[in-house]
Amino acid sequence: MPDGRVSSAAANGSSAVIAMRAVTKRFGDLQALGDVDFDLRPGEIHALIGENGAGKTTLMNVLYGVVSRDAGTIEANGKQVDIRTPQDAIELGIGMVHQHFKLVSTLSVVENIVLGQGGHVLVRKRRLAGVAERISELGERYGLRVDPWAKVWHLSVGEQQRVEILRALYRGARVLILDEPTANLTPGEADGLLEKLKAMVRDGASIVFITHHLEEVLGSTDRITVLRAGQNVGTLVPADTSTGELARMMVGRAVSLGGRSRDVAALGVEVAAAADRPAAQAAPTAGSQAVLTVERLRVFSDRGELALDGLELSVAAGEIVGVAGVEGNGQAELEETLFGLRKTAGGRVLLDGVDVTDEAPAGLLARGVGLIPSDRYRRGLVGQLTVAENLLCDRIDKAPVGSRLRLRRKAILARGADLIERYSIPASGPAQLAGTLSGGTAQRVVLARTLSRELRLLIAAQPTRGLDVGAMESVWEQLEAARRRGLAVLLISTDLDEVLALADRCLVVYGGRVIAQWARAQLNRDAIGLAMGGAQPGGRGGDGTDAGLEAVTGAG
Amino acid sequence: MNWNEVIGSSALVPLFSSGVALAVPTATAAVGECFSERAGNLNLGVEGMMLSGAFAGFIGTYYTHSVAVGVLCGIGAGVLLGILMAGLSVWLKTEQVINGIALVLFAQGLTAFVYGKLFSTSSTPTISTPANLHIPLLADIPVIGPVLFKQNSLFYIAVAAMLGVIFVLYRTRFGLSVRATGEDPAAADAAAISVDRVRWIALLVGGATAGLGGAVLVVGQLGIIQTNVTAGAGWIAVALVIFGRWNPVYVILGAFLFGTTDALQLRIQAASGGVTSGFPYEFFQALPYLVTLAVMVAVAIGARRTAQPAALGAPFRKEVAG
Amino acid sequence: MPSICSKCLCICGLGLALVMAGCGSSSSSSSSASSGASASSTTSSSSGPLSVGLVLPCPTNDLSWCQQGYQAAQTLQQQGLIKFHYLANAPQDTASASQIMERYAKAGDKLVIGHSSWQDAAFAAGKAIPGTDFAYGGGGQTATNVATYNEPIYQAGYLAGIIAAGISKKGKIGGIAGPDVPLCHAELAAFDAGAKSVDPSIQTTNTYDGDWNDITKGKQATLAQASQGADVFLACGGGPASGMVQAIKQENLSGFGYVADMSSLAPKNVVGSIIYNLVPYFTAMVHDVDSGTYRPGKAYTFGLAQNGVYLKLNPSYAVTKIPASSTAAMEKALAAVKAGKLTVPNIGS
Amino acid sequence: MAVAVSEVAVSRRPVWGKRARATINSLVAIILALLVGAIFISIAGASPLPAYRSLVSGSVGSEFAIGQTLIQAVPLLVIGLGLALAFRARVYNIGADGQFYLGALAAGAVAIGLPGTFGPLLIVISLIAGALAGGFWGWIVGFLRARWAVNVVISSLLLSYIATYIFTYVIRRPLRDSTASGLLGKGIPDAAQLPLVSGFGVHIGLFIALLLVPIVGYVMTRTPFGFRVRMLGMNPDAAQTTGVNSGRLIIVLMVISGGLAGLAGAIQLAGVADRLDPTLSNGYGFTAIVVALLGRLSATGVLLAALFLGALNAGGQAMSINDDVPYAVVLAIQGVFVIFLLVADRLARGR
Repeated sequence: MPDGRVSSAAANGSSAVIAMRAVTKRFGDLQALGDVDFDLRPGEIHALIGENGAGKTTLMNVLYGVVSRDAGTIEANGKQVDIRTPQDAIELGIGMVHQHFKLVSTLSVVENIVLGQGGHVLVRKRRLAGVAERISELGERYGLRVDPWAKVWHLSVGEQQRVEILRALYRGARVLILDEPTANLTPGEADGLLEKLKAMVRDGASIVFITHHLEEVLGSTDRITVLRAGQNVGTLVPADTSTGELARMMVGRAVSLGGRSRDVAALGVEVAAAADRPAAQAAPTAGSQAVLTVERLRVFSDRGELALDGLELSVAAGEIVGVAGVEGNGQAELEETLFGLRKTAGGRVLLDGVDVTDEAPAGLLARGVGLIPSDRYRRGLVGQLTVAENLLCDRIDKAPVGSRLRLRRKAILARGADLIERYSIPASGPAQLAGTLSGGTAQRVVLARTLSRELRLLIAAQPTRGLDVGAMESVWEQLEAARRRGLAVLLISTDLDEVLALADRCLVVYGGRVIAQWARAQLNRDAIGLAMGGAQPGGRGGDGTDAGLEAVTGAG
Repeated sequence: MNWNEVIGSSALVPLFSSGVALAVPTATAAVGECFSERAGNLNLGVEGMMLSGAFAGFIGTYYTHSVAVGVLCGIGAGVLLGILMAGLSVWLKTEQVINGIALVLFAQGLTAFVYGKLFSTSSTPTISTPANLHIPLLADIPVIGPVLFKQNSLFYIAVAAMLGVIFVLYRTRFGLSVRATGEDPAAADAAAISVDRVRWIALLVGGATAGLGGAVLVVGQLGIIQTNVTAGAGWIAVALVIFGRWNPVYVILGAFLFGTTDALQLRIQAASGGVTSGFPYEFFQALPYLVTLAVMVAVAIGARRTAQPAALGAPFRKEVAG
Repeated sequence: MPSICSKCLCICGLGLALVMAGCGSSSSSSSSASSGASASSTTSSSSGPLSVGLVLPCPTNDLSWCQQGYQAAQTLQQQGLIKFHYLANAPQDTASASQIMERYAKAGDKLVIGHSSWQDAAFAAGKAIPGTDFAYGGGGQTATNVATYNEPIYQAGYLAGIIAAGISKKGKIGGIAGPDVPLCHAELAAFDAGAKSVDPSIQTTNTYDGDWNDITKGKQATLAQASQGADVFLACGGGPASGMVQAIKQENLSGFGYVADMSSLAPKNVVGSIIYNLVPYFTAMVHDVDSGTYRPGKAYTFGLAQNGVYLKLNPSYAVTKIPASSTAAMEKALAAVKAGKLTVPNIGS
Repeated sequence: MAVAVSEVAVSRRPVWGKRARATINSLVAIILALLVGAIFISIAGASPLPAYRSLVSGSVGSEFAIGQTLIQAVPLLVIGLGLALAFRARVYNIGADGQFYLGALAAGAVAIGLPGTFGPLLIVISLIAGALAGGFWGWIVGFLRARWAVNVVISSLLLSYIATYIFTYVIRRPLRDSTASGLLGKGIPDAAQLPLVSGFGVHIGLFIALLLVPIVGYVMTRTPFGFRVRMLGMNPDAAQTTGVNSGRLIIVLMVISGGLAGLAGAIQLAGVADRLDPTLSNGYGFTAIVVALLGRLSATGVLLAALFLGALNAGGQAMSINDDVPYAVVLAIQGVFVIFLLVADRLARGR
């Protein structure tokens, strides 16, 4: 009988709710997990941290029955259990919120919640209404308000996350696994979420919290387990550790990446200090000619709603303009529109003063516009093609790799190898299939392809999403190098730390408009965080968490 | 020409009855195809399934003199081919487009063979089509009454089947799973739905309705059989699913539009003096296709986002990497 | 879709070839080694019954075109005139049709009849195998070893028209045909002329549904005309005819069967059928081949006079009483035609 | 099937190479195909072995047989190549039959309309006309797709029907053969007919078709164009982002596949039918889809698949004529073979 309020009976005694012993998993010749032990105590928030590829998600997927383990045992409430499918896990009261939500976008919230559940063969309106009521109740209890009847594709990312959590609770989860839950939230929202989790824990739930943001880990969890390269390198209590130590455990080496504060920022440390870093001298002299100018841009989203509503910005040569904001405030549409992948409904886009509104990508590429797409697998790479082909596909008909009527296969391999060399891409070789690359390597390929062109303007959208520290490091360096080369760089990122670390100017988009901007000198994390929630400086307020999202879905 | 003969008040009832008659077999198959496509199966074998259903239905009725048995045979034949299709598309995951076309080849040959084998030249087989039932009261509604409520039992069976499929698709858990599976198999899988199982069943449903459609045509309307008796209705059914943007209700409307245009062109032609009018009758014959295409384009111009199930035609494989 | 890899396909293709070659190796040539009717036919000589190959575009039991051809051939076989074998449901395209006719010739048939308007196929086969005589239906050009046979079915249509005029209550009759080809055009025109010959006020409407085989369209076309007042019908083409008969059965109207006797389909409603009788055609051809007078190929045409076509009334017809006057008029016209006093107008288009 | 599967199990032993396993699975599937076919033949009252013997000897057993196979294969090959190219970009043109007929119509109209003085040039002109007509019909589909995202499958199918009606109208009215009583169009002048290759009795259209194989193969695998086509099929978003104009590419692909279908129609007209014949196509447009996909969308694959299906047609006739296997059964067996070949191919690559 699904019940959101978690009966504390489950959490009696100090024995672990979940005890994973010597769990091992291999994918091909890659050891994803090696003899990993993991305990989850009743009523605790347990952070699971590590670099990308450290095995955090895999470990939890094993627990949730998505991935089968090669060896090891799992105990739930002291009893040996065999979890083969998510259904098994659900029946044991385990719920998981994946980083990439598993919601069917064309169905409504309630439909998604009853999807795949047992019960009456008919889906009666009355019954759905009951479910909806239950959802609203749970929503109220934990401050996860969402319209149960809305179609999922109408919801913002934040709302979809709530649906996922509510679904788990609705199915009676006593153990809740959250994979990178704060990745796409404003700092305010993130704090809000943590509060909500605490409320659930008070009701007796136990929560696993996967993240790589150390700040929130220290702030609000009971225990921390660090994974590195598929090994458990230790479980600690926040009180007796520090971001520095955790970072070291994660990365496996002292985190002294050139001693520049932004590297620590990557690991979630307060970055206000970054404001006074000596990057300012690279900033453009005032009034320098704008390379990109966007005027009153209006664009519709796939849902037919106004995603960009009179957005204005400009980027000058040799500066990085950061566009911060919560996912779903028009960043995706901005990225696509600026690169000719989406038609405008109004406004103009000027490149060096030339009107390039609605020009096709081919034309923009020729004009020296480069894009590092936010979805590197969907837009950036063709998995079934080789690394070399991916590196050269935008110039495949030009010498030396080809002519209009001919591909020079040897030349492609040679040139590909050359680029791999030059951009130090850790691929096995030019003939490796792009589909087999890790996230970081894939992004390096995209960067190499883009930056090896003659560029005027570089649009980088979420360039480090899901990358580990090492990869993040090299991406950032390349962006700064681009700036030094005098390129105009537009950085669209939902990762505030990234914007803070790189941007000469920072804009905040909200509801398809730029609602605030700061020069580097005035950068202030809290102010930006508020603005991301929709609170204009001195303008209309918002409680930072919800007002924003409602406003977004209200847009257009 | 005398338009009154074509769309005059007195001509409307026969016109629409004719339109409905032409539409029902196709619509039945199309609704089933819509169902299986919503689950992510692209089944181009509908023509073959209808043809087999038509033959099985006829044979069943011919030897047992029971329409009911005939209909069951028709459905059964469709289901058998559905199993074959599912075996290829879902289990072996072979290219769905080619599965369908191979299935049509196979069914055409098989039915032609059976026809030649079973019926000697001495006696040409015919079956008597069931008489029209007049639904009291409803049948007396002007125009609609005679068109919809003075049809024979198979018409009502077909309608019931269509409504049933629509009901299952939108009002049952399984229907929910079907819609989820066609749209986002990974999410469905995560929700503990067996994607392949759903697709299997959906293909069987599609086969059953296609078979029923064939049976309705031959047992309910013609009472006589012939090689390739469906004459391409199955292909139209596939087209109608896309035309109806995967919404079974629109699919049915599309079928009716197509059928009525066809009925209309036959009348215009006769009323306009046929070939003696010098106007190429091929134009009239092409009319249903032209109209369908025109409406399609119009809809496409209006539409912002595609209605096609995202995973249509793509076999589902559980991804190994966590 | 994975790109360039067809090894597996090669393997399959070759594998198949090999396996079958395995079976093949046991015999040197296939056309000589064969079973069933063809075996005897291949060994037959001009002395015994003539060995004939018959290619049919439709099933032998379509109650129409192909059934008539098949049954005529059987009649001749029973008479001991020929030994024949056939291929039904043959593909219609010239390439395949000519190949099939050629293969029959190679298999030893002296006369190969392509029972469809396969002029080019017959010519191609005739060119390839000059030793064999070929024939095709529908009329057209002929060559040294290629003849054609053309049925003046319109003549029977004229007689049907006379009856139709007598039994039509609404004074409106209809023609349902597939494509508008001379064969059908002439038939429906004669139907109209025959009716007008006894009742000039008769109206005729024609529908060409464009498809030889689509029963559904034939039926709907008939219902359409019925709703527009026509009550006696004549069809041209197997599909249209079957559909028309089903329609008149449903609406209890009258109509004439086409090519074959269709009264069994609707005993009460079929007035009669305009029969296309191939026996005289095949007999004549066989005789010419045997007596060596086949060449140069002729265009065989046998009308009412030679019983190549005729109108067969259906005794159990019961929609209405056929007026004696109509029957008389029909008999009179028939006699006139046979005596050569009357020529039925042949309006091909 | 069961057998095939157990085969998989057996061949899981490490000693077996992937190749070996593949071969075994394929062979098993093919043997099954032959068995099922044999069952059909027996039901039809004929004996399988001689029937299969005829199937082989009737398709590859003699010069004549090979010629017949090739004649059947030519249109499938020409259409199949175009479809393979389009399918690579997931542009599913299933209206090739209509494009085929329009191609034949245009070629015929030109051949009949132009004065014979053109001589052999007439052949070239009419073939080009055919390709253009088919290409235009394909262009409509591509344009609707590129401009308003109208589904290619349905629009190509509907337009295919419309094309055949246009064809029938023209051969019934302006270009009908007044001597024939059936529905036949005018014949084309001898000057416009493709000369025959001595011996096999195959028209030189065969060489046009064979010439297309390396060309299309080269275009698909060795040119930037082919590369972009592949990209579009594999990942349309990435293709667009790296500068591929998908709309234009789709139109081009529809023009090419339509054009080749039209060319096939022109070749069939000038090489085999010699007149505008309503039964010009033996469902080639649809069978060619099978050819393209069986051929795994590679030029050589399409060649093999076309020959295979051509052989099935030619051999099937022999089987029917020499062994009294009803032609309907031959058709059914062809379906069975195609299905099992699919299975074999799939098993060869591992499920």
